[in-house]
Amino acid sequence: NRGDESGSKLTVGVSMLSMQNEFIVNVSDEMEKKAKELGVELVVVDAERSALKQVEQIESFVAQQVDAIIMNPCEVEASSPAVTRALAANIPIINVNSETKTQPTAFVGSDDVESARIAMRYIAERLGGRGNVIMIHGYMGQAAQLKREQGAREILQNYPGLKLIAHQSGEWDRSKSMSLMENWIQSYGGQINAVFAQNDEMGMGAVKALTAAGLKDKVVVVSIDAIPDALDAVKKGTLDATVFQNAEQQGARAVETALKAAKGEAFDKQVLIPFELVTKENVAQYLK
Amino acid sequence: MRELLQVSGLSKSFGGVRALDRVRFTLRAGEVHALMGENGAGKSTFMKILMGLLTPDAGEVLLEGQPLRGQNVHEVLRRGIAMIHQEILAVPELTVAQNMFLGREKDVAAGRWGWVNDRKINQLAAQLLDQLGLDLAPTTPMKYLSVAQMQMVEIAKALSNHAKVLIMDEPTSALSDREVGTLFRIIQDLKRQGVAIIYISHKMDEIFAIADTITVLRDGTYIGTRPAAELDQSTLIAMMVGREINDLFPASTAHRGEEVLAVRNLTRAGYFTDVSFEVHRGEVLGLAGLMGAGRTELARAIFGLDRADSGEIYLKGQRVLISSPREAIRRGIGYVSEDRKALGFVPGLSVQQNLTLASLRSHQKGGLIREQSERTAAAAMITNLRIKASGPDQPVTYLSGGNQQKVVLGKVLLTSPELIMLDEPTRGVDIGAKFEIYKLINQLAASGLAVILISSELPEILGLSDRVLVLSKGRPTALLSKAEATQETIMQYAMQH
Amino acid sequence: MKSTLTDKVPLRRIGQYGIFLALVLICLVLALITPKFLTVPNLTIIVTQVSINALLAFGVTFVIITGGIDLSLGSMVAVTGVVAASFAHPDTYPLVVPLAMGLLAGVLIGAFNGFVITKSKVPPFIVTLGTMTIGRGLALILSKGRPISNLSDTFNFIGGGKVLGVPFPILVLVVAFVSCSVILRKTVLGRYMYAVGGNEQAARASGIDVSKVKMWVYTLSGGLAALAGIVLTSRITTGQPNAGVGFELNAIAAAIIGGTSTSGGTGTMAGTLIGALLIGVISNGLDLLNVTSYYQQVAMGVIIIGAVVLDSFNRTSAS
Amino acid sequence: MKSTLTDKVPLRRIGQYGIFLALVLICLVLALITPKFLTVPNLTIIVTQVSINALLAFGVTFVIITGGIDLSLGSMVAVTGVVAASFAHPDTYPLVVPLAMGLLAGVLIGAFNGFVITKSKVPPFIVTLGTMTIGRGLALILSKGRPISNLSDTFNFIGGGKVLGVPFPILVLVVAFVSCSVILRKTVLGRYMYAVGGNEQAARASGIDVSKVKMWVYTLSGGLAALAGIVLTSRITTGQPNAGVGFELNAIAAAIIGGTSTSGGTGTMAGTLIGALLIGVISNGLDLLNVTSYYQQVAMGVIIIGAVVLDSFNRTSAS
Ligand SMILES: Nc1ncnc2c1ncn2[C@@H]1O[C@H](COP(=O)(O)OP(=O)(O)OP(=O)(O)O)[C@@H](O)[C@H]1O
Ligand SMILES: Nc1ncnc2c1ncn2[C@@H]1O[C@H](COP(=O)(O)OP(=O)(O)OP(=O)(O)O)[C@@H](O)[C@H]1O
Ligand SMILES: [Mg+2]
Ligand SMILES: [Mg+2]
Repeated sequence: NRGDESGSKLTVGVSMLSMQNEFIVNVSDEMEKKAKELGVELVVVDAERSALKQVEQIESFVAQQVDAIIMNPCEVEASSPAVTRALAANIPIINVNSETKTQPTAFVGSDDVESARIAMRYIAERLGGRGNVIMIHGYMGQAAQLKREQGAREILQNYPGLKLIAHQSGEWDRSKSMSLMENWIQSYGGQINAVFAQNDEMGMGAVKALTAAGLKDKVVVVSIDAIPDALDAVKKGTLDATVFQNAEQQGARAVETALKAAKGEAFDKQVLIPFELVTKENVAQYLK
Repeated sequence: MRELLQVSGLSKSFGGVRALDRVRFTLRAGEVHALMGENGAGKSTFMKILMGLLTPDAGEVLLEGQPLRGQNVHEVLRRGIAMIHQEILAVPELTVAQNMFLGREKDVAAGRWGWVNDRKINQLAAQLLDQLGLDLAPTTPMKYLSVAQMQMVEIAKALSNHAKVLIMDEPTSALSDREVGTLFRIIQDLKRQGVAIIYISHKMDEIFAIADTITVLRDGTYIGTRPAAELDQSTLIAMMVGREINDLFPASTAHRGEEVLAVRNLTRAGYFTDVSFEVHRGEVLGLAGLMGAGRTELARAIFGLDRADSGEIYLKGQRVLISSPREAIRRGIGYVSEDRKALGFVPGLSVQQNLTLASLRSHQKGGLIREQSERTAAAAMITNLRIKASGPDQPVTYLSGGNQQKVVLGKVLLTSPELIMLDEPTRGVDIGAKFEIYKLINQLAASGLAVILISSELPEILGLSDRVLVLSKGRPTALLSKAEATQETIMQYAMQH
Repeated sequence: MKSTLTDKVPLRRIGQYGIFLALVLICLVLALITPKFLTVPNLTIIVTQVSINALLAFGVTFVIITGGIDLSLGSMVAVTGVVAASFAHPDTYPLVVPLAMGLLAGVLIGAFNGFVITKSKVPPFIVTLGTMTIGRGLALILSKGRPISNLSDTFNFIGGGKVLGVPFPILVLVVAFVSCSVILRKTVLGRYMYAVGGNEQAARASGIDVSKVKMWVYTLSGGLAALAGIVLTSRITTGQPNAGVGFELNAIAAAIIGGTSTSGGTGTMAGTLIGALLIGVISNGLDLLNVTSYYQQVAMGVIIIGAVVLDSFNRTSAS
Repeated sequence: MKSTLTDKVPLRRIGQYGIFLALVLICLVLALITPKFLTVPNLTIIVTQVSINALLAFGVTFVIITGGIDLSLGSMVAVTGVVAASFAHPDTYPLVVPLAMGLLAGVLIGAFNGFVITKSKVPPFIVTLGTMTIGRGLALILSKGRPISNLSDTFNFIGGGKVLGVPFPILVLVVAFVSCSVILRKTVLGRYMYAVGGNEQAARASGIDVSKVKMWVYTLSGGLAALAGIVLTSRITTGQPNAGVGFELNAIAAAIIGGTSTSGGTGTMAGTLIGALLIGVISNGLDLLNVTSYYQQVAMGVIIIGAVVLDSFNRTSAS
């Protein structure tokens, strides 16, 4: 409302989970695009996966009296104080992509738990409900890792025939997960029927290791994010499936919502953008 | 006299090295007991065991009848034994006063709430420094002191302990005669108070000046104990070395040739001023002066380690600007530092690698070291200088002081210098090795090198130099010919303002 | 000749605070470029944000002065945070329990570091790198890999509350700074730290129990890391098992920027505080100027190197 | 007395390889527990996985021998990987171009490190910590924060191909090991590295151009980091701007475990290789045994500390 009265550009502070993550960078780019279109000034900062840093960044935004804040939370609990601080200063704060425990002004995104459910359900179907599954975690203890694990385990529980024979952290990293998979191939070899990697980077690493060992044909690999590399792999058939999150929608809707909130206009308190399973059949529509 | 300390059957090995083998020793109150032996005889090891710094393999140590074994340094200090260590053990970042009372703050200067009372420490330090005639602020950081000043502080530190037994392991190695005089006066005082002193030195004249009793070690074994009055220099040397050394300063056969180095009005503010001299082939130029006279700084400036503020340096008539040791070496200047630990050798490298370090470029092809060539050069130097080492691959750290000194000298000689500057070349070196280094200096001069000899031991200067340049507080006060140079004249000019 | 020695001391003092001048310079530049910088709320935020890194940096300053290093700081932050959080749920224990347990955890890990380092000859780098990994594992085990939330308001006051308008973390910082300075400059222990780092042999020959001093510094480092862990946990109102990753490097950087030498024997708490503030101010300034994330990293590195280069030239010319 | 000194050298040698015994011991235990460990494919995989860390560790061994440190390794891996990947798309440039450009990037960053360290008095820790941040920023800027994929098959052969059944990274490792050993043990430069690290002042007084030696080691470290970056990029067939985070600590750990002292002047390439293998074997073994993630970290830390403690006691008793 302040910005509107003075006639100058509105400023929106944005704190992103990690600008080293391709999907997050995409969301951020879409936000910039939308902001330009709407004539809003964005101040984008990178929390580098640290909730503390994120809280501090929001504190700085509050001190600078921005008109609205968009936060892509690092953690459910630990990023909550940021929401509290913003609300206490009467600055609207919009969570994008994932949630915090404290209710923000509005939420734009999708439920990470759901993405893992989609992925694991696909595995269950491919294996006909029977087989040995391996899970590669993200960085242990982070919100995305916890939620994706939760979703995967929910589905596993519904399929008693699916056995989780091993799971380790690949730290969201392609080379780590590749080494991990190489070692697992040594210990489990032909027993592995499917791999669920909590993001595409790690999924690609697993695919590399399996291909090198000549096992890719026998193992189903599914991951999440639908980064271009993964889409390519799905097209080629090396990666069996990935789960698409709509970066464009998330980014654009977040900026729109922030703007409306700042101007005091009506807005949706919750904008849910669904995940979509990407397989060889429908990959063409996601490839740009 | 009362027996303070009784030692029997003391043995200590380092890995395979038997540093001490069933050594016995008795110390009486009020005596100065000299402990003599060649480099590596085991003297320092013995003393470190007394202090609780090393654990012996076997043997018994009684202090006033009570066993001393298995105690830590702190306890030993409390029971009244203090030591001036051979290598200077200073904490560079702490002040003089803080160094002097290190480890005893609670005893001498407990402040409120267990804090250290630095004002008290500074007062106490100032008193002691004054007593030693040392013109030093107690608050000066130790790192700004010269080696000599540090050694005096170490002495003050040991004295401040008010110990019953005072161990002095080569306390005068970095001191010039004036400080040595002060130290000797203090030793006499302590004797009168009944303090027993164990005195280790390689300087014969000191031993005969102050020692009451002399014990000799050789290769870690006990050779004998005699009253000093019953011994003369050659008997003592024979006990130590196992052979006789007669004429310590062999006659020189060198001829003075063309001029190699000329220095004109060289000045480095605060260190030396307006120094001019020249050195010729085949000549040994002695540089004499008191501690802090600026001799080391002068040599460092010539060698390119420090920069002079003004003045000129000529090499064989040509004006040169030397900005780094690299350049100095290329131009045929060699420098053997007084501080062999800091500037002389690289402890981790072997004897051979240290020897060839400065001349390695002449043993390489395309960057690869020609091992045969390197080995030959090193072997020749080991033979020529009679370096006592188990082999060229022995780490230089395990060598005795004298042999380390020879390695540093060998390193410089392998760069084929035309001028060599030797700064305190016999510091901490035993009598046998000293003799060999003296012979070597003469040989170097005879082979046509120009030699600058910096030494705080006047006999050395007098015995080896063809001419003597005397510095006082950084200013040249006299250039004496061999005939003019006597102990008295040199001292007179050295103290002149 | 002696007079030149005494003259040198004040010059040295200025040299020592060259990094302070660098800090002032950077602040001036920022104040000129952006009006948002030199405001009370912004400065308050900077100091609050700096507090955690400063607490860690104080601890590691002790360690580095003795010639050691502590890479386990970040993991200790996580472990102690998780431990404290486990006891900090509302209506369970009084506030003192989570605090005591968190501190205990830090002190124990620190003491373990000290114990291994003094009893074996293993370099501190390896020991604390090991504890870094172990600590991270412990934090995850204790929390079962999940953030521990729902903490009491009294506990959350530590990180989020204010006393007379001053954020509580700043008060913690001030108290810690004063205490650490006193330990270092006024006590026998502090003196011994310099001695051990400056010349370990000399310290031993002076009858100093070198192992005891080392035990102390690693334990102190653990205790301060626990304090940092508690402040952090309270600030984000969650015990986060993956908190503090990489904190050790920032803390060590603050100490070294502030003039503590990795070879031991030198360093002051004031210097370390300035080092931590420098990092905090640069980071805040780059955010205020809206420098893009990637370029921020480049700028951060360049400015830090630049500041220390400035300091080092200052020092060289002063001595 | 002299003869006994010669006796000591072989003893010292064994002491030096105490860590080798630790490695053998761990391998034996693993072979006994799980039959999957001692198989040709598994051992091949271990060595392949170790190659990247070993390349970095070789470089940092040079640096540490001269008494320095290099924290920018991980970031250099990222930058060089991104640079190489940018030139490695199919049907664009011949293979030599991405390789040359990657190496050039590493060498330039390394030389920058060396330049700042020798020209100013800034501690290597700060300079390379700065370059670590700068490098990460550069990698993100160059790649716009996105992985660079679609690389040519010839390029991907480096990380994924085999020659006579031997994975190519192992060949790179062997060549690098031999070259680095030769540099360290057979060349004038190698000798000078030991001299500079062992006693910098003495090195200078011996006419060694200390700055030049330091320039060399940081540049070598950059070059080897580039090699590691290229192998990694090719192995995962993508230039990742966020690759290599934390790699520097593992590389430094390998060097120190292998007997390189952080105070400079000692170290061998064989020791470093053993150190890297030790870390690799433990990590592989824990995966094979399917130790739960959290406990893996604890076990990793404990075993590494344990191995080095064993080694240090071995050394002490030998000397
Ligand atoms: N820490 C050590 N490790 C291995 N050998 C040692 C150690 N300390 C001393 N030695 C060896 O023990 C022997 C005795 O050494 P010590 O220092 O006691 O001799 P010293 O009589 O004091 O000689 P100097 O007159 O040169 O000071 C020497 O051979 C020396 O190399
Ligand atoms: N780093 C330094 N900082 C301040 N003063 C110094 C420093 N190094 C040396 N000095 C002082 O410079 C003066 C000259 O020292 P120098 O070592 O050249 O004397 P010297 O004649 O060689 O005496 P010595 O016999 O002690 O070697 C001394 O007073 C010394 O205290
Ligand atoms: Mg001795
Ligand atoms: Mg001198």
